[in-house]
Amino acid sequence: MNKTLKGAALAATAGLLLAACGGSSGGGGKSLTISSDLPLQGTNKDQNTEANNAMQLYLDQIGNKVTAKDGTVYSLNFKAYDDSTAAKGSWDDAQCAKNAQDHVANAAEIAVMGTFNSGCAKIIVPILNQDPNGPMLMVSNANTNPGLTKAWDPGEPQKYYPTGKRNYGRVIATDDFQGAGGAQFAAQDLKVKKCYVLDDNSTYGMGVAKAFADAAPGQGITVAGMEAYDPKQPNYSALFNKIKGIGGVDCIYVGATYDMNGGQIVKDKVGVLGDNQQVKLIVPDGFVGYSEFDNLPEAQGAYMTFSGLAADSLIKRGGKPASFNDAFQKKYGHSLQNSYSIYAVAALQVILAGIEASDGTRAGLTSAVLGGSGVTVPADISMLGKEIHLDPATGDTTAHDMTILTVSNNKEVTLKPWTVQ
Amino acid sequence: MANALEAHNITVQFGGLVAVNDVSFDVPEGGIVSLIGPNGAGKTTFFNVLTGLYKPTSGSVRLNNQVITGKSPHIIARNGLARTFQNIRLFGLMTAEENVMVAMHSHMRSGIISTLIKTPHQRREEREAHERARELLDYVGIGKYASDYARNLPYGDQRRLEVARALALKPSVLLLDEPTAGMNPQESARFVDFVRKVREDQKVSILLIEHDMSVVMKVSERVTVLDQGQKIAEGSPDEIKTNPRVIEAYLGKSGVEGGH
Amino acid sequence: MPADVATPMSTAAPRAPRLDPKDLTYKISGGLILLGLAFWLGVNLFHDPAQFFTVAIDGLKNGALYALIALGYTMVYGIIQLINFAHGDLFMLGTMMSAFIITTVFGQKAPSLAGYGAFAVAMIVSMAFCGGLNIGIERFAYRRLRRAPKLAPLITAVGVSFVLQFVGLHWNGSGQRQWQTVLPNTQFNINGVVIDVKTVIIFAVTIPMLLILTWLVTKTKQGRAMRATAQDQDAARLMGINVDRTIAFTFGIGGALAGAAGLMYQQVVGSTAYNLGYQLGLIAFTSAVLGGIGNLAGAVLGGLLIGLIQGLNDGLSYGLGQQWSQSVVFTILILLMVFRPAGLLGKNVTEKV
Amino acid sequence: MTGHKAIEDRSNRRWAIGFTAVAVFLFVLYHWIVPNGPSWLHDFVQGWFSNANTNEMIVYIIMALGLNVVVGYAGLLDLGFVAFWAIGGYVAGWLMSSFLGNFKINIFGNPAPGLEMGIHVTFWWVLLAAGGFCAIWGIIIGAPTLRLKSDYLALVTLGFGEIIPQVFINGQDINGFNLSNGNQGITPIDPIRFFGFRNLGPFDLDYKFVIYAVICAGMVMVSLRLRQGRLGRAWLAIREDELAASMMGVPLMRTKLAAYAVGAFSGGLGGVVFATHINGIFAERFNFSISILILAMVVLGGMGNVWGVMVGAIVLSWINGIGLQQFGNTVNGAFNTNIDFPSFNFLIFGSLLILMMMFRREGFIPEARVRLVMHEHEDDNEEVH
Repeated sequence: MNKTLKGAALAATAGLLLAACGGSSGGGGKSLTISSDLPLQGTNKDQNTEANNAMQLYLDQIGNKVTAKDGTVYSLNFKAYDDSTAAKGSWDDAQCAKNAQDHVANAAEIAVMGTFNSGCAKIIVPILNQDPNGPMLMVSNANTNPGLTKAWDPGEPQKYYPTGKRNYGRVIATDDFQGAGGAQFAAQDLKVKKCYVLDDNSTYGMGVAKAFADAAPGQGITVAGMEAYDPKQPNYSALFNKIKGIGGVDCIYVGATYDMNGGQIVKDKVGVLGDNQQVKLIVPDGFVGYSEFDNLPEAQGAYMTFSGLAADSLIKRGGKPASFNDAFQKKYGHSLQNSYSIYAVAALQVILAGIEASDGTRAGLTSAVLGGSGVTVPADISMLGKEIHLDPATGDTTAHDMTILTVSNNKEVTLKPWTVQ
Repeated sequence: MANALEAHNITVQFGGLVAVNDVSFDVPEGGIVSLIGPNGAGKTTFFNVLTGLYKPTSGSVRLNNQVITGKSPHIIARNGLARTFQNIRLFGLMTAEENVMVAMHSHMRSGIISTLIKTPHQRREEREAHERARELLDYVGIGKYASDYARNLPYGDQRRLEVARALALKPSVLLLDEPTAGMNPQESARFVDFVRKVREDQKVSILLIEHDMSVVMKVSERVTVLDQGQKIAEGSPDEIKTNPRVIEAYLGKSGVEGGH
Repeated sequence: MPADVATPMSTAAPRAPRLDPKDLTYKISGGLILLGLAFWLGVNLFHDPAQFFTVAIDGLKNGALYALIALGYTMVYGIIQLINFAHGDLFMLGTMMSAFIITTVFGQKAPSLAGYGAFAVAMIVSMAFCGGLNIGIERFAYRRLRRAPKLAPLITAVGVSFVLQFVGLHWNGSGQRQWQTVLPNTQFNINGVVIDVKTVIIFAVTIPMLLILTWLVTKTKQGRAMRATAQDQDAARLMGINVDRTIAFTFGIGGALAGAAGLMYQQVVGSTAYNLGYQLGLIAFTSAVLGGIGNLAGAVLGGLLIGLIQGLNDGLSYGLGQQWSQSVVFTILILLMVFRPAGLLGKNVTEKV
Repeated sequence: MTGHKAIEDRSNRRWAIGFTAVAVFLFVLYHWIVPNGPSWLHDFVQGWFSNANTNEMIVYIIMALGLNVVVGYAGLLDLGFVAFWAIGGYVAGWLMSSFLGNFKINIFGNPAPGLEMGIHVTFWWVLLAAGGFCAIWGIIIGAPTLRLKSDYLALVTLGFGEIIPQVFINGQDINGFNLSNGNQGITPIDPIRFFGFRNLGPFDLDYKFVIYAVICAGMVMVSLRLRQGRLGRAWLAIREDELAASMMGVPLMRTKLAAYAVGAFSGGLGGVVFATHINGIFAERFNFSISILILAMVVLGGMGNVWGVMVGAIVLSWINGIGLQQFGNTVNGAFNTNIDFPSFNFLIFGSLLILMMMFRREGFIPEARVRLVMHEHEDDNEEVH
């Protein structure tokens, strides 16, 4: 739809009837809205704004329309929801509940890309699941908490799907794979014997850290200690001095996202325990894609696990990710910095593939993606450089392979692919 | 005559400073007694011991033959010792009526629950409190200000309101801390009559701290003089007037009376 | 129940000859808590003395940073009894200004002569920037509210804090940024006790600041004006003191301290984030209260203590662990408030009747 | 005398009628008019005054009314009110979900199929339990600290406001005991049974609204009645002059504790209501900025005035939750711009607080007496300049 026209039309209606416009105007066929649901204020503002921009750009590239298998042409709109508030500066549970209602109430909306935080997904998914016209599909680019899709805590995952039908998928692998993969790599390639496991006390961080600690003994690694750190504290040298006091610790695993004061953790780790040659540093994909991190002298030689492929390495491989990044750079003046942005587009691609295979209704879309044999995004257009397929039974991505990266010369270098046994 | 209030050998020390030294003192039932002394003599400190704000270093206070030393102010107040303040301390942003009703707190019984469901008892209690507050305001002569904020009352009437508030406690002893400070001679004279009237009507004993000698001499039945924390004299107004130690303590100070 | 007495006058009030049971319970429980603390420290000290002192000194490093921020807090509180929530955010802008000067303008990323030069320039710019900003904030936001009830300036301070965070968000971006320091990275090792040279530098900044401020407040004319204003603004005005200028001056000094603290934080810890001020402001305020609010030496003592407690809790083998540090700090604060409401160095005040 | 009482009673009756009218109107709007109305109305209401937002507002109103008892009535500054919200929320998490899986208790509870383990107690009882539990906590927190002067008290409450949420955040393994499921949160909360005939699912916001409005009306009643009674006068007296109040026979400690307990009680109610509103409880919500937000509602609305506080809660929660966002969307849509509005929210919110304090510091709807004190030195100030 012509943006100027849309703007003029809206100005004419005194700007109040904004949402009404989505469904009515537009060329031929039916108009569908795909939304995103991400925190756009506070700490994660920049990366999620980038994800929204990337999705909008991708939709622009495909002409804001998609042709279904039955020949119907759907014109597409994009709507970004914000699940954070000004006062809190991060995701807000009440905002999530409200957005869920809005997703369902907005008749033109067909599916949701999001959320960023697993906690928010736990609020939204059950509501979308009970949509009278649904269940309504949500595909996440960033939720790695296993309980959303598979048996984890008591009652999970059934409690998120009151109707018994699945309506949630994700293009990123869950924490348990990654933590276990990290432990295997540490034992087999790095030959470490004694690890201290830290986490940032978040759902994600604790999940990967616990998975690592659980898998480590089986690989012959002693877990010297496991502890959450408080991301609000200014520094951690005392903490690392304690680890130093234990003696013989030759590896530190930090289950965290870089945003959670991860830079400080890494700096203090090197400051107290020595560089990453002496005492290995292993981090999960919460650190991947932050050029801030890559540029830290203290980060050099750190090992990173990534369930999937990191932004830099994806772009370097050429093909779709590279050309998309070029277009992004042209429009926004900087290249994609965040892996989650690429995964947001990948999630969008899953939704689009679903629309192609469906009848254009919410229920139809959900059953196309999470029913039968599911949908596949072919490797040639995939933002991940390879085929994307969600297991229709769980909604998890079937790609369990992960990548081991290392930071070298201020760059994330792919060391080797790794398959979790 | 029995004593309404007895203070035995009260001593108060602040650090090394002795503010009140071994003072004993009685208020007879139904009497009007004054406590005088030059600035810094320890009068207000002594008052604060009586009302429970300070704990004495040694000594004891009895109110109606009950020991009240070291009890908290609200318990002492509940037991029948009410006071006014030298620098008026009304609840400025509450109405005159509310001010009086606050002082009835300890004589009322309704708690959170009965207030919420408005039990018949609570309603009756509230109604009676309202009525009694009006009566007291009328009694001290400021009934017309009942629904005005206390801070908006004229100065003299604020003093009267303080008395009404103190009377709402149904005290057996009323402590007046420099009640005529800031009043002109006519107002002071009227106040003397008022104090007498209160004593008669409300059946209270009155203890007065005062700077204004004319008021003291006119109203008191007995006068106690403090100087530098010590009791230096006690007796009828006439005796005090002629007591050489009192004259010595006050010598040259008569000019700055009430200069507080 | 003497506890009902409104004023905290445990020391001012004359002591009763016999201990009343409530007082006794207080004393005993206070003693038990101290005893437990001493036992915990002793066990850890015995377990590994080198580690004990290393983490203690690490903690003091943070503590000195808290102390610098707390100094500004306590000065402003001392003069107008305002809990200036925006102070932490001012400090946050100080970190950004320092990073901007040293790394962006001068391009210094490693210890060198040029680096030290940039450090000195940043010190001046950051202090002037934060000081000036604080004066401006006082002039436009707080001055009108000087006689309003306490809650009004408090809410204003929250508003100012939001506005400053907005500035920080746009200056720094939403995430945390890491910076290279121009301060040397060396460490001393004395009998196994590791001391970071940065710790020495922070103390070399904090202690002179405290001394200069103490001199300023106690010995100069301006300082006398400040103390007079803090006591009684109206009386000070009658004595010919320009109260507005004195308060503005205090805000300026407080802001400059925040600027200095910002520089030290940026160089020692090496990171900036828009929401940094919230956390550190909270801790700094706590430090100020711990030491006795309005008291300069108290603020430094409080900051050092909090840093020390955090360091010990984080770093000792028999500690609660890092995730509880915040709770430990606030628990100690609450205990202190219960047992010694005026703070460690503060004076108790009695209310006049 | 009796005239005074009569006026009071009449105004009480009037608010009850007004409140009911507004609530009924909103219910009718959400239940019949919007679903059956034209699509533009639907979109307009959904965008600017959605039912979910209204329900969240009620949570904030309940919280703000509770804090108003502490701050507005008794004059005690509390910077850690969010602690009671958290405790109330977790009581709902414990008693209305399958979280405490070792138990299998059902007291008129309403578990979703497949989630029968854990403790399931009916919503109304949980409300009372949470309110009572919070009131006890209010007393525990208050007892050792209420002797302190206002600023110190504020700091201690702030400390508790930091500690209690941290206990819940770290609470998934306290010596092996899972208290709170940490940052993972507790979901789902049992659906409310609507006066016995219907389980309220996620799209029954209109019925939930009715229940929440009833609870809110209860809190309004509590606020008004307590204010007019013996305890309310004692609170006001303490706010005015503690010392004089104690010498007039008001027991300071007990009266302040009562204010704390009542405030905490309503915090607990709000916590339960909120947990059922978002169908879960997440530790990340309970941070200092929420305490400040609620305090700002009380102050901006008009301390001590129940209606003012309600308006403050409505306005601020609307701005924070939906207003700023929708405003940004509208401007961007109308002028075809691409301004990143969320990033200006700090500025807008901060400026609002500053400007309000500068030009209308007594709040939107002040209590008459508060207006007096808020502006009393205005004239002195002018001559200072």
